[in-house]
Amino acid sequence: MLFYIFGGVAILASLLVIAQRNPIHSVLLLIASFGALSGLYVLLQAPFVAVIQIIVYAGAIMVLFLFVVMLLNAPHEETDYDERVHPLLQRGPMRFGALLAVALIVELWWTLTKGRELGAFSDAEVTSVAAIGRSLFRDYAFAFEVTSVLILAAMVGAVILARRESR
Amino acid sequence: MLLLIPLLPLVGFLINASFGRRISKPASGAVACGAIGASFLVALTAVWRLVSMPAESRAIVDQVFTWITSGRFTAAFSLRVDPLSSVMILVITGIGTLIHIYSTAYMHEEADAEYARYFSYLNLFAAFMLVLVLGSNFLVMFVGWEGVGLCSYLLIGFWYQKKTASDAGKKAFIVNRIGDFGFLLGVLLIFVRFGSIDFQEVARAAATLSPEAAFGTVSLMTLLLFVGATGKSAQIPLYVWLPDAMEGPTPVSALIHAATMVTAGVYMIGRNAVLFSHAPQTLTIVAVIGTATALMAGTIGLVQNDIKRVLAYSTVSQLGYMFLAMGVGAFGAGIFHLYTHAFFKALLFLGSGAVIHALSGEQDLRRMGGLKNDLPITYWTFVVGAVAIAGVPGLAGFFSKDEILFRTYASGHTVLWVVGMLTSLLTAIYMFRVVFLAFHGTSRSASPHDAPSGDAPSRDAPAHPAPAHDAPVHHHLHDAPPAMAFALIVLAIGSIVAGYAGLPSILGGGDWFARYLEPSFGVLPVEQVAEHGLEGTLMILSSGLAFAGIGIAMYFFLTNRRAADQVAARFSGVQRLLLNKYYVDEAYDATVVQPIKIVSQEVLWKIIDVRVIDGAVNGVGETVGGFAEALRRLQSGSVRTYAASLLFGVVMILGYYLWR
Amino acid sequence: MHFPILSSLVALPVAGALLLLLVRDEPENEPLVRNIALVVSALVFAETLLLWSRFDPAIADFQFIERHAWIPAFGISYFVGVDGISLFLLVLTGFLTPLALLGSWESVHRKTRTFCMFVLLLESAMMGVFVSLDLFLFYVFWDAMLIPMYFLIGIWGYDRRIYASIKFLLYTMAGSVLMLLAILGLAYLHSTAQGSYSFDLLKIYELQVPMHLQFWFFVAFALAFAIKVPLFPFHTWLPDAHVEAPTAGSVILAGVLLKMGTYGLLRFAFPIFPDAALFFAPYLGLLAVVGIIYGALVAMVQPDMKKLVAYSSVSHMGFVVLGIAAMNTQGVEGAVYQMLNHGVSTGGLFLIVGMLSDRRHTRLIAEFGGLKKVMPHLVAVFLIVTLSSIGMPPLNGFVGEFLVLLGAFEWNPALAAAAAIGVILSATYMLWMFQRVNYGPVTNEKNATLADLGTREWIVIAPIVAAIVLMGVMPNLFLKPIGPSVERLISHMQQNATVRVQAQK
Amino acid sequence: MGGLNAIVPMACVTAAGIAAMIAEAFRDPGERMPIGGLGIVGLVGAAIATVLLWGHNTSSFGVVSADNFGLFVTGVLVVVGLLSIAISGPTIDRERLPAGEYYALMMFALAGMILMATATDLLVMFLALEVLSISVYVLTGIRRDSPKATEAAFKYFLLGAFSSAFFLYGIALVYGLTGSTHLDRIGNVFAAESMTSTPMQLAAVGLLTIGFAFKVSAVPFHMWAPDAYEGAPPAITGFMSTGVKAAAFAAFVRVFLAAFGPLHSQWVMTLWAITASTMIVGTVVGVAQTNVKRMLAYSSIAHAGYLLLALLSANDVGKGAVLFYLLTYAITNLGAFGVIGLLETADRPNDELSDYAGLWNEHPWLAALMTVFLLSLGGFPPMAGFIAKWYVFTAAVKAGYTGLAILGVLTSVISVFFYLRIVVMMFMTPAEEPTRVPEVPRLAGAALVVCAILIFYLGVLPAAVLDWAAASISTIF
Amino acid sequence: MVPVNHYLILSAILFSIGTAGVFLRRNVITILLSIEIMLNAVNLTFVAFGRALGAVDGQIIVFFVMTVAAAEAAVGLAIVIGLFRHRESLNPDSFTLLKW
Repeated sequence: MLFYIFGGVAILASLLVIAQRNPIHSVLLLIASFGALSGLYVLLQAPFVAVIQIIVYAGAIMVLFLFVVMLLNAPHEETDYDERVHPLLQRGPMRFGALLAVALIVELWWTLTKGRELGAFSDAEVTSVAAIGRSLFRDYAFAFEVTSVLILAAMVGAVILARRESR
Repeated sequence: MLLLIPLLPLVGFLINASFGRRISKPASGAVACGAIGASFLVALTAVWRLVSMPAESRAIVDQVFTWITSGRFTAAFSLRVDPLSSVMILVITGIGTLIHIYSTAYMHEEADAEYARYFSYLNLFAAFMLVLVLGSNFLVMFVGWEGVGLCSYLLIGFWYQKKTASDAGKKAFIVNRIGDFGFLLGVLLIFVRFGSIDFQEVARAAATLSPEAAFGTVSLMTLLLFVGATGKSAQIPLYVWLPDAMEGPTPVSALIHAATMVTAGVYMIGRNAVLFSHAPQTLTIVAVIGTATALMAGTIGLVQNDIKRVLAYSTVSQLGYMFLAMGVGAFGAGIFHLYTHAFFKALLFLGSGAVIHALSGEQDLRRMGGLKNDLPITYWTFVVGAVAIAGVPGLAGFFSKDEILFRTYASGHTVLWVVGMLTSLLTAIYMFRVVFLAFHGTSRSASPHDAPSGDAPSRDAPAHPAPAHDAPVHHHLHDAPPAMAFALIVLAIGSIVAGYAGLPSILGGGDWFARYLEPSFGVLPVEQVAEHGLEGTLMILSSGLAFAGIGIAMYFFLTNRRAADQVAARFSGVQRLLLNKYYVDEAYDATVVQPIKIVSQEVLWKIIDVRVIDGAVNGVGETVGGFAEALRRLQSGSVRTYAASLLFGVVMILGYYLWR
Repeated sequence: MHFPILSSLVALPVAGALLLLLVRDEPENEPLVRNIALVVSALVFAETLLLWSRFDPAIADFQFIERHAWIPAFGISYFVGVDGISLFLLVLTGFLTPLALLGSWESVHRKTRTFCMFVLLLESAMMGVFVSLDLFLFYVFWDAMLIPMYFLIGIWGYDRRIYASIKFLLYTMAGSVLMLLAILGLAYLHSTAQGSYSFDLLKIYELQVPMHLQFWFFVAFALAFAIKVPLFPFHTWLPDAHVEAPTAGSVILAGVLLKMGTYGLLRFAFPIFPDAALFFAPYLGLLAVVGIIYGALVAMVQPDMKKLVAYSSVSHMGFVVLGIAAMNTQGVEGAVYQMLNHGVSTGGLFLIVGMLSDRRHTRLIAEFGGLKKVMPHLVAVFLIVTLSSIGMPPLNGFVGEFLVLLGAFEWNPALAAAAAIGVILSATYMLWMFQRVNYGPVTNEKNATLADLGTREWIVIAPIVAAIVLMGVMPNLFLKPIGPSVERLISHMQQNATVRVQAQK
Repeated sequence: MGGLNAIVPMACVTAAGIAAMIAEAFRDPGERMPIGGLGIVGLVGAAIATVLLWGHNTSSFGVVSADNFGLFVTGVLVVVGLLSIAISGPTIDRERLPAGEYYALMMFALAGMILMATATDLLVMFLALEVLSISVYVLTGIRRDSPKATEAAFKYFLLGAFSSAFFLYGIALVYGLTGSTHLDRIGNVFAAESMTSTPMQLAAVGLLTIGFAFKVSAVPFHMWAPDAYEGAPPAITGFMSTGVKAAAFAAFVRVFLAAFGPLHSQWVMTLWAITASTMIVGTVVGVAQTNVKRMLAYSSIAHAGYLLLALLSANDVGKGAVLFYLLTYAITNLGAFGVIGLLETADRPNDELSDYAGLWNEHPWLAALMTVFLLSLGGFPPMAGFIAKWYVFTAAVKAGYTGLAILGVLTSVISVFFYLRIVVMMFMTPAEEPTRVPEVPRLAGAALVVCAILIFYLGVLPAAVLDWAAASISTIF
Repeated sequence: MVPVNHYLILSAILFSIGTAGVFLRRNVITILLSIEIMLNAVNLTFVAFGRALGAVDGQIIVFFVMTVAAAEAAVGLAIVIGLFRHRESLNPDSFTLLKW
């Protein structure tokens, strides 16, 4: 039951995210949908993920977004965009794009339902944070190291691109 | 040894061609005459050796080297003298020498370089002509065959700055090429059929066959060969080049377009007598075409006003006789006429040359007249020639032409015989028309411009600076200079006596000429006609015709010219038709030449090549370019379209997977 | 191990080109550059003559063979050799290149060093094409040859040179890439049959190619070669390329490059796919004959001398293809011989046209007239070359044409007869052009003061004339070495063709 | 776990990157410091490590395996790195770019590439992909004052993130199906049930295809490429058009030929279509370009098509062809972009076709080198490009993809047309105003000459390298 | 107990919503948010699968994905700032210097 509530919230919030013209609203709605997701994680007996979902995602990343939106005192998306830019950018083709999205939903749905049946959950014991930690630093140690390089690169890049003109 | 005969003129050619512009006229003239003269002497010795052989094995072969070898095909460059070719080489070198000598005087106004060039060409021609007649297989003959064509091209166009001259040369060459096309195919067919191109072997192979009742391979190959002959020997339908060839210097006309080259076709048929005699259908065609040509040319000759053109048409007509002879199987007679004709026609041409020379380039009969007293030598020799060709008994022409007509009648081609007789009448008329118009009466050249229109204007060679028109031209009239006179006299004598070589048995002779040639014609014997009575009557008849013709000519063109004009006026249509040579040139131009040019220009090149083929090629490129532009537009620059295309790809791929 | 003469033929020009790199490209160095290039090419020619003298005419098989492993994984080896068919094409290449260089002595003054380098590289590539007996190697040379030619046309050509050069390159390349695929297919077939890849021609000869593949492969090969020849209707690149190319370019293009097409037919397309070849031969012959007549007719109405000669090439090369299609001794020998003739006489024609355009900077026939009065020597030479080109015995052109016609007649009289019409037409257009250019009065006063042949030009043209006469009078000198190889080729065809070759030896 | 040997090459490069950062930190403004040298040192280290590891087939953490295949690609990437550093100099000096970060990011990107080429685990592969992508996004936009560069970075980033999401989704499905992200186990599972391919399997394959296809800029996932290539500094364009391709193709081959081998019959049709459209679009649209960098971008799309053809053939020849092609393409394309970079001036990029007019007179050597590169790209003998193409087509013919092979050769003819447009400009078109070409730095010039020499070497004597490539594929399949 | 498929389908829907957002919105920031939605959808899949398989890997992978998302967000926003500097706009359609 809870699943449908959370799921409904997530879908609704996400839809609203992309229905908004005002980025700030979008960000806040996204945070809402993340909340719903973390709820789902809890249902899936993944409390650890649920927590970092809230902390890292909602707490850190979304705040970063908000920060940037504020920084650029995010203008409302201009509605008077030039329709004469290119035929492909007018409403018609874009509706076609939307159709594509719908098609994607249908296809994925089909895929996942026609897939071999993994209906019932294996009733393995609740995975503890400790287990996660162990596995993370044993089996996934190398991947973990790689993420460090990833973060480093991202840092450097962000700094270069975003810092004020030195000249 | 035989090689020397063509080689000497070739050396002369090389000398004059390479050093000509540095040595003086007498020098180059001497070189040329020396070369051809020497070759004449060699030829004489060769023939002497030949006649000293037993009759049935009379042949000297000189294998020079193997020219082309390819698989089972081999063509040796080998020369062969037998009775037939011996006659030819004597005619070529002998008359050739005379004409060389004549030319030294005739071409005297030319600049040194041009003079040398002229003689180099003349020598080269002699060389090729000798190769033609000496060649012992088709390919060597073809070398000469093409070579003489080239030389005639060069010599006709000798005064190259005259458009008419170079045009005429080109026309001659191309028309000849059309003939060669047939000749070549004939040779190919012969090789494929008999596996050899050597005259002797082909003859031997053909002899085993029985004459074709229906039109078969042999008939086809002989017919193809004959096409070549019509080109070279100016027969219908390819005769058109010869009259134009008169653009060349007169001695050239005498040598190439009267005495030697144009008879190559006749010689070729004689050379392949065996082959032809196995193709009766072809022979009939030959005979008919020969007769038709003879008649047609004779009629045209009647009205032409250019003295050389009259002679040219007369040549065509006489060649027609020769082919008639060949066609009725009287090969000996044909060659005999070829041989006598060489004398008197060369004589006539040289005579006309002397006249033109004297009148400093004037060739229009209507502007001549009364030259009898000013140019005695020319006059008398010319008359001799005319009498000879007209067939007055006792002179060369009489015997040969008579032989032909008699054989025609004997072989049962009565129609052809009648036409032949008619033609010989015409011959007498037009020849003596020339004689009377040119040499008798009063000089008409003082008033040049009242000439009746309709004929081509007078041709004055640029070599003669004084245009013919400015009257009066008779002030500096001088008879033929010694060199020319010598040639004229010798030829005149020849025209008188040459005929007795073939004196028919009825007149106490023994057809020596024909008997001498027999071995060359291989199997079939010169059939003896039993009753001399018939032959006699025909003789009397034809000689009567000759005199009649002379008489008619005398009436119309000597005693009262009015009559001639009245007749001309009465039949003005006919006259115009004849003056314009039956409009054959025009017809060819309209039906062949222009269509080809226009189609090539407008259709083949401008449309098919440029538009269709090349258009297709470039079209491919343009198509690609068009696609490029179109696809390029998809790259709108907006990241959203890019995302859309990406998603499109996703949906497609997933869709494909689910659909299958 | 004898001296690797064939490799040196390929390598020497490249070495010369590299040597030229050392010379600074400055105007004052021009003579030096030219002389170096000339000496190198002359050496190459001398080497080809040496090759000819050492060549054993009795042997039908390949001689002077060199074989080194190159890409062993795919059975690709550096495998070169020469037989009677390729021998004289090598000599021809060596013969024409120095003349081409000399011929453009006056006309090329921009970037002379690069020009000479490209000519030398081109020569090396052409040599390579004619000596290589490994399909891969052959293709490498075949394609590499395009680049220098492209630059020669594109940089030193006339007004529309860029269009012409790109057209030349793309057109020929489009044809040859399909051949590349066919070659790969052959190698793959070999790997399936023998278990290992091989591009070795001799091994490929032995390969039994399945019928349906034979047809496709043959089409691919034949297309590449037909474009190169060029065979009607793939000829339209030729007039453009010829008209726009500089003299040297035209000479080499007409003299050697076109031969690669017919050589390829003879060396590769026919013997590798005998059945397909015999099936397609009539169509090839038909196209050839159409080309003969069509080319002649179109040539007749060209206002531009170079274009006229270009179309005449279409016509003449038609004879070569016809002879090859006949596939009998006379036909093939005639074809090979006609290749040489066409190389010499058309090369000569282009050299002469080049001399004229050097003087007048135009090639329009209408611009000329009455040259005989002004420059008798040049016109005399012009006449000889013209006669050779229209097949006047006893000059070289006749021998080739006659043999081709003979072979063709044995094979298919109708085609031969049609082809013989070309003999008439060639006389027509060549003599017409000759008359318009050289006869008549000097109408254009620009022509009145033209200089006659200079010493250099004599040196350029005299060998051509000599060759014309020699090849016309003593064809056996050349036919003797050619013969055995041709016989071998034909017998090979007969053995490997399930359909019998209709023409006997 | 096999120790750490397998990651040594990557570690060297990473270390070099970090060192570069630190050096930049200690560099006082205005001082010119040979930071590129650090990168070179690192790369040389990686090269040595590669050579030492050759043939040992070691693996670390069970997710990185230094088999010969990976090592060959590593070698290619090292070459890419060296050449990129060599040709980067001019741009950095002219644009006054932060050398430290520039090289650091380049090194990180290389590390990511090497990792991607040697990873045997989808997750690690994904991380590596992100590392190299993020570094390259930044490098693309590193000329912050240029609107074009920023726009290029933006597009590249956005679409990159978009596609990597699909990639990730694919990984998720695979994980769901097999319970693992390790290629071997995935392979085993699929092999076990290859008879019954569920839609989910196919969807997973499709989504991963999309991820790779985007990275190698295959149609219809190519649209970012022309814009990104045009906006980025030439050196970077060269770097990413070769390095990213190499890494992505290495991973592509690993995943599809090893793990998804059992499903070959399933994915072959989609790849067939992608290959065909890639070759066509790349060449045809290239014809219409007037900007040289854009033109080369489309050419690189076309080359991706040829590489896909080799991959599609999926036989030993094809795999070898991929490796050899990657090598030659890297050398050739970097050379070309090196020339483009040298022609840039401070005030204008000089990358329009018309800017090349008369280059031959200004700078014959550059023109000659550029011609060599272009002709090699066009596939003319005796240059490397020809051998590479020949190798690919051999594979295609052997695998029976005759249609694609014909398409390939014909498109390569079309591509020759636009390569020649540049040649025409350089050699046959006089310059309207003489383009003053900046002086050629010694290092960059040397690098270009080396490229040319390598091209001719690989074109004339390819046997050794071909065998090497052939040998290295045998280790993983 | 809700079957796994439901979770999977839910994530699929979220994923598709994200994709739609990427090219439907005309604000760069929102587009970045859409990508975040996509990543989260995938996360849900991972967790669901992990749960289904009774293994922790799923959750660990989510952890990595979050890192990646953070990194992408950082760089992406930096680029956005750069864009905004050049042209006072966040409309992706206004950045079409590079096209064709």
